Amino acid sequence: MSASFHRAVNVLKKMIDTPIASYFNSCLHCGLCAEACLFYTETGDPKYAPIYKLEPLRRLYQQEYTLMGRMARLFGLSRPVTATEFEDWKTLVYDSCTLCGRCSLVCPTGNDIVSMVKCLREGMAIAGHAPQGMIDVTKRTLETGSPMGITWSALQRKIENIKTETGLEIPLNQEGAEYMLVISSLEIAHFPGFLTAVSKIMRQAKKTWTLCSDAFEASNSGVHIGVSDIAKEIVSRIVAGAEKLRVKTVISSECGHAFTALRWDGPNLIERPYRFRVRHIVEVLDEFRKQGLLQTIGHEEARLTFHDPCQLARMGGVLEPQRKLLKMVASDFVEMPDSGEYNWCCGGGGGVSDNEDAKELRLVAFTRKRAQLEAVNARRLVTACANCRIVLGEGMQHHQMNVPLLGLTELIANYLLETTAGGTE
Amino acid sequence: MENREIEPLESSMVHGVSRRTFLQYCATLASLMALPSSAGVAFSKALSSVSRPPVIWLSFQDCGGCTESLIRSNVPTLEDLLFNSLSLEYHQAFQISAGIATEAARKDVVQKNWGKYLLIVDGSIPMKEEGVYSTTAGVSHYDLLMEMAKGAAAVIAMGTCAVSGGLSRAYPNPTGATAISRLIKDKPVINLPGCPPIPVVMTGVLIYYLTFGAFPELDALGRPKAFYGETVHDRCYRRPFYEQGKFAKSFDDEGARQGWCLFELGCKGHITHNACSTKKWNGAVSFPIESGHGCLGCSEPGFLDTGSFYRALSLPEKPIGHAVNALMAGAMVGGSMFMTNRGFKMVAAHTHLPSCVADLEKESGG
Amino acid sequence: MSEFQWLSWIRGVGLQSAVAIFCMGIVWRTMEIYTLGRKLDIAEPRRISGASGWHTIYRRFLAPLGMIHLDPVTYIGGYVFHLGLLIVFFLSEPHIHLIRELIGLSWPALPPSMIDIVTIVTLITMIVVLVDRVRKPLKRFLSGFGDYVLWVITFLPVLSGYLTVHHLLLPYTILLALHMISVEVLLIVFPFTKLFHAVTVWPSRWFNGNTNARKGVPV
Amino acid sequence: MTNSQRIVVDPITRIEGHLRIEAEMGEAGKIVRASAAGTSVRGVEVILSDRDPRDVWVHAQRICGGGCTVSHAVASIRAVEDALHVSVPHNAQLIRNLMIGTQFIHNHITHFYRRQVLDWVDLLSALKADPKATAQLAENISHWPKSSPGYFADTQKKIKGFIESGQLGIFANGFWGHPAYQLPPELNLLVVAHYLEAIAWQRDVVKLHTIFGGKNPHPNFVMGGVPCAINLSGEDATAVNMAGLQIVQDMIHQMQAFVEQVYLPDTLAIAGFYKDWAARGEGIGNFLCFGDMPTKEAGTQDSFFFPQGIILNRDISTIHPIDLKNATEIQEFVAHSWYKYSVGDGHGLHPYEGETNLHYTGPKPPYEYLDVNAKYSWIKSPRWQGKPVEVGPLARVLMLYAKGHEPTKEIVHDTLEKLSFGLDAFFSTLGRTVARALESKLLAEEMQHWFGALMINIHAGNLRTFQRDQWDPSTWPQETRGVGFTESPRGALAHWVVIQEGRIANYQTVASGTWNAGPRDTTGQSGACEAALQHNHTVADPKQPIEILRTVHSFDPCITCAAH
Repeated sequence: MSASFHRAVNVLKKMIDTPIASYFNSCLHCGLCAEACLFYTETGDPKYAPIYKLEPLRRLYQQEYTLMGRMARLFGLSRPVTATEFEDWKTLVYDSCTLCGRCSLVCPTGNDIVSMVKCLREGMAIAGHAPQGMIDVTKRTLETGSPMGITWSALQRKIENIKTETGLEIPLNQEGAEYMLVISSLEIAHFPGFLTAVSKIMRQAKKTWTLCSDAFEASNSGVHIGVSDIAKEIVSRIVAGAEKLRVKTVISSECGHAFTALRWDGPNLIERPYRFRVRHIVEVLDEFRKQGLLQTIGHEEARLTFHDPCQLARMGGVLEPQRKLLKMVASDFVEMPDSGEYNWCCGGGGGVSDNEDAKELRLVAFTRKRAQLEAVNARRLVTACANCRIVLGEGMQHHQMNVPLLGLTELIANYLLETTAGGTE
Repeated sequence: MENREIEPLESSMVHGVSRRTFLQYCATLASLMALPSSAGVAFSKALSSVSRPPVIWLSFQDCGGCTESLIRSNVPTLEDLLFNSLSLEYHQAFQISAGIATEAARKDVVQKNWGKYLLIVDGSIPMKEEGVYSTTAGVSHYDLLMEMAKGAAAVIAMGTCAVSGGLSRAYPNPTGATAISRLIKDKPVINLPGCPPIPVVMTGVLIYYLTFGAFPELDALGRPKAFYGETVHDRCYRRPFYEQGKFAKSFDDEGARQGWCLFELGCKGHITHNACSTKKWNGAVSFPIESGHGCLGCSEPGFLDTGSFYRALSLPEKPIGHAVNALMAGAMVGGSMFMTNRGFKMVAAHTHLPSCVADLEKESGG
Repeated sequence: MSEFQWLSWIRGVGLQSAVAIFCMGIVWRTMEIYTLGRKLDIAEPRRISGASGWHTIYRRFLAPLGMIHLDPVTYIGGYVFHLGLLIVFFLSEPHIHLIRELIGLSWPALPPSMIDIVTIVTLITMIVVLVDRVRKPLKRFLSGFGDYVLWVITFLPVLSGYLTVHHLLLPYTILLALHMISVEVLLIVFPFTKLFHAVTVWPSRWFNGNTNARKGVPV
Repeated sequence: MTNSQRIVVDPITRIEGHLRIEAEMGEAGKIVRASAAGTSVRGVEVILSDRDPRDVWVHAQRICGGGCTVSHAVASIRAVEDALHVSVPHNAQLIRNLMIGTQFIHNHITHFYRRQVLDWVDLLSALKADPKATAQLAENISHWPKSSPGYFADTQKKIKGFIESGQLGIFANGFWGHPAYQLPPELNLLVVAHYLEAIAWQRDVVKLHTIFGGKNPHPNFVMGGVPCAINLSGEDATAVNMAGLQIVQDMIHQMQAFVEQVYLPDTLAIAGFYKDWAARGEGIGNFLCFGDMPTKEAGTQDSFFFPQGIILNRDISTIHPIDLKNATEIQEFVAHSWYKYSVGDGHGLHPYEGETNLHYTGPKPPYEYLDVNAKYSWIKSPRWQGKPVEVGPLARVLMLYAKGHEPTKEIVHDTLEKLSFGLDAFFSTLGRTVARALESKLLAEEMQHWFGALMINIHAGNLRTFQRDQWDPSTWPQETRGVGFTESPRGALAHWVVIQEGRIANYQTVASGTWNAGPRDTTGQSGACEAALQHNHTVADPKQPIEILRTVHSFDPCITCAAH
């Protein structure tokens, strides 16, 4: 047994807990989790059944933490879990799982499968079976501060551009600001309009806000790849930044996983509560809306639908705000079938979009999204996650669909009362 | 054994039974045992022979009930058997002499009839402590049985005690009481269980043996199929009530008075192989179920150790015991799993080295 | 061993042992599972009404939106046979009689004809569920030897119970013995197989529901 | 004393169970010390432990399947009923009485003819009898219809044929021609004929047990009453219907007829020729009855047919009361019995605290003699206030007589007059035998009354035969104890039970045989049977100890009961 495999088993042993034990003992092999998983529904391949992805973990649990399992192993009645098995499971645990959590929602015995996949990834990664793309992303995050290698100075240049283009001031390292925004480098690279939109909205809402040079990146590939130690290191930067600037609220940008990592995983990773709140930008917008700080004018006339990012909605509990916000600015908002907490994943969450090996499968899985979109025949597709946006774009391109994609924040910003003169985009 | 035949009429007149009645009796016996009518003729010839085949009856750890049951026989009567059909050469409960004279008579009979006599045994044999728990004339009953079995042509284990140990063998079997068939292996042994056996079963088998020199067809437990082939329930006159789900719930409720099925009062008729419901008892006047008490299962091995006589067969033999102990044992196992699992987890936590990005690219090997 | 002794063993030592193993197993397995410990979530919870572990325990009885169409056999079959097992076990006269003997509690029974119908429906449903498991590649893939064995172990008590009540095929006592032994086998394997889900399903749902409820997701 | 002066009679035949007598002989063939040893044991009291109290009557009943098959079941059930305070319905009391009564008469007649009479009657002498004279004799002593010369000639012919066949079987080595046989050939023939008739008679009268209990031997009982439901209208629903009750009535008549016209006349006729046995075989002189046959629902002693009490030293003017639950009254000793007491073998234990630890210390079989100075029997030695007592028909008749029971007084005086004896003659082997016949007659008459009372109840619509109130163990106290007593044909019988948490915690039986055939106790006092043998017995021929048999059989000892 190699040191890394040994360490992997060790970490899994550390992590296996009562809920996991309870879940494994509840499983009936009914296959309903598969019916909820787009990798199974779109391929029909039973190996993509979510619970099957956990086989190594289940066996490890049985062999380590049940008397029957220990005895079986003692008498040679069960094979120990091996490194080869981890290797074999790599495609199941990383390529065909977006941590979307839909399986956890439908399991009739209540098994939280996605939590177990996250657990298993912990071991797989340490054993050296994480996909190279995700390793690279993680490495870049640790080395440069951002998964895409975008440095603070690169961001500063973007900010300069925005200032030049729109005249909007983006505060940097403002101690005592009410809000601190962390953004996904995807947005910096692909959707700079997001930052502009936030600036406009903040201006209209008259809120103090800031970016932090030490902690501008929202996404946390440590959570994706499944290494808590790394995830902790990444989240700690934001915590340090926010606490240094003494902000009240950290706004997670339109990136679902980043929100999950910061909002739900972060305190558990650093093992203490934050001294600030964490809110997704959509939540913040909704708070502004409720306080009447969000004045819009006009409506998007084209039929418009919303893709609920898994981590925002199902895994994040943000279900209503986006709808209320949309209704402010869209006259023909339609819900896709299976919307809200039952929405289907774009197919690229959980680091899958970083994983080149998974691309083909991801595009197959997109069939599900296409069907959803076609069902409502929407002319616009809005979402609130940069990663979803990119994956959806890729998918639509691959599937030769032509539905314009928009971020929710940008859509709102487009209809802000004071920005009408400024034109759209 | 060679029987000198005489005219049946003459013989039957001796004991005051008409020839017609006598032949009718033989035919009835044949039909009782589900034998062809030719067997009835064979019976009548054998029963009329002048030389009566020798039978020796030994009682060990018994209660006397089997002997009493034999005495209750109506067809044939004990008098008929003794005077006309067989020669009861030895039976302590009848023997006129006592002591030395009896012992001498026993030895004499064995010697005279070596290899020919039929040995009937009632009661079990205590095997603990070299058999000190049961002796006659200073001889342990085990030794006595083996001595007497040596010269026997065949052995009948009479009654549940001899067949399977009966009362003496009931838990905890203080004397090591043992069934006859476990001790005698080199002779044909037929088992006639029942506490006591039905008289006609005793006499029927006796007469069959005396006529044909062999035992009738036996089941896996060495019991004649003719009498033990069906369960008491199979032919019970109350069975229709069972089928209708009409059960007496108490011994003198309306159901009991209407003769409803006694299943819920613990009747063991379903699993008891015996002829009570067809042959009935004491001149076919009644049988236990007809008189309101469930079948005790007295012809089945271990019937005294099978839980309550009043608990329906579909219920557990007795209330669940040991549940608390089992829960405690489970708690102990669970507790030790808790300790070891916690230990493993703590070791895993303590030996965990923080992972860094360099760890991710390590190739795992074999 | 005679039929009498066989049945006696089954109603006596066999049953006592099976119940003992069952009791021991339940405690042992429950402790084994629920003493592993879990980390408490320290992220600031989002509290919304209608979301909690308890809600989830209840809510998972219902098929989620759209799912029932994807796998009607599992859902409807599951409902029917679970309900059937419960009705047959708890509402048939012989079982109530048994329970009264054991713990002194009793309640009214359903008429035998109703129990018969439920039993037959249960049996048919279980067969349908089995056929589905064998025919559907997904389920076949997920099923191990144990799944089929456990199907048999669950099916036999119902079947033998029905045959026993109606005196079909075999002598009553053999059927009674088979019925009891099938229940004993069920009791013995119960704590050590997926049948244990009858215990773990409640905490599992609670954990899942609690995790989601903290995030404000009513699942 | 050397062993050559010791007569060993083993087996004692024509009894239930395995009894051995070792008689140490003095001058002129006189028995100076007799030791009675039960040589077979099953450990029933151990077996009965830790069982359901409602079940144990089944096990207890199987202590004896001979003349006590009803008695142990009844004692066991009454013990449990006493412990659980169950009150038995009147009908059940009456049915039990009828069954007990039948058991008495059945046993007494079976005992007399099958087990006892050939000690007094010489089979070979019967061949010399003149059938006509026999018929004459028969008509002189009774109205029994079977008394024609032809009948006796047939019987004689049958016996003759049997003896001439050379296959004597159970009659082989009988002590025929022994000088102790003193009856004229005609009386011998008469009794032999009745010997055969008794076999046929007994097989019929047990039908009473079959109607109520389903079978005999070992009819069924139930705690709280009797299991037989009564239904006069429902044809064949249950055995206790019109037809069944008619059979019961017939059986009572048959019993009365046989007792009055055969058994009692035969007994008295025989007794007339053996008057010397009225001065031999006197027992201890202490007579104990537990009493039985409650005729009221409550089952209290005042309604007993057989009274309870104890007579000491043949003083029938005083009946001492008995308390079966008093720890100092009835105790069992094991000084000469193969048991071990945790408190030491010298002590006596009241049955509630009784112990049954089998502990054999005798010689290793095969053996010739027992060491009668050490332990020598599987029977314990029960004592009342340290005194040995005799139980059985004689004790009961004396008790009835002492209580002034009119019919008893009448029949006793009649008998004494006929035999020209004084009351003292009862304290003997002969007295014991005659008392048995007298008791049968008294009981046969009484049974008609019980049956009448039962029929009155039934016709009044009272069909209650069972009482379920204490059936459920959850109604029982944590710990309770009780004693159930009955009079068995062979004498007083009681079972003591201790019930803890619904199971039998201790079970002790003191049977009639235990009182009568038990060994000596700690202080060397003999049991009744031993004492009787030590009284005025000479054995003419050590190889044919017919004298010993006469006295032993006069007790009708039941050793399966005694040693259990």
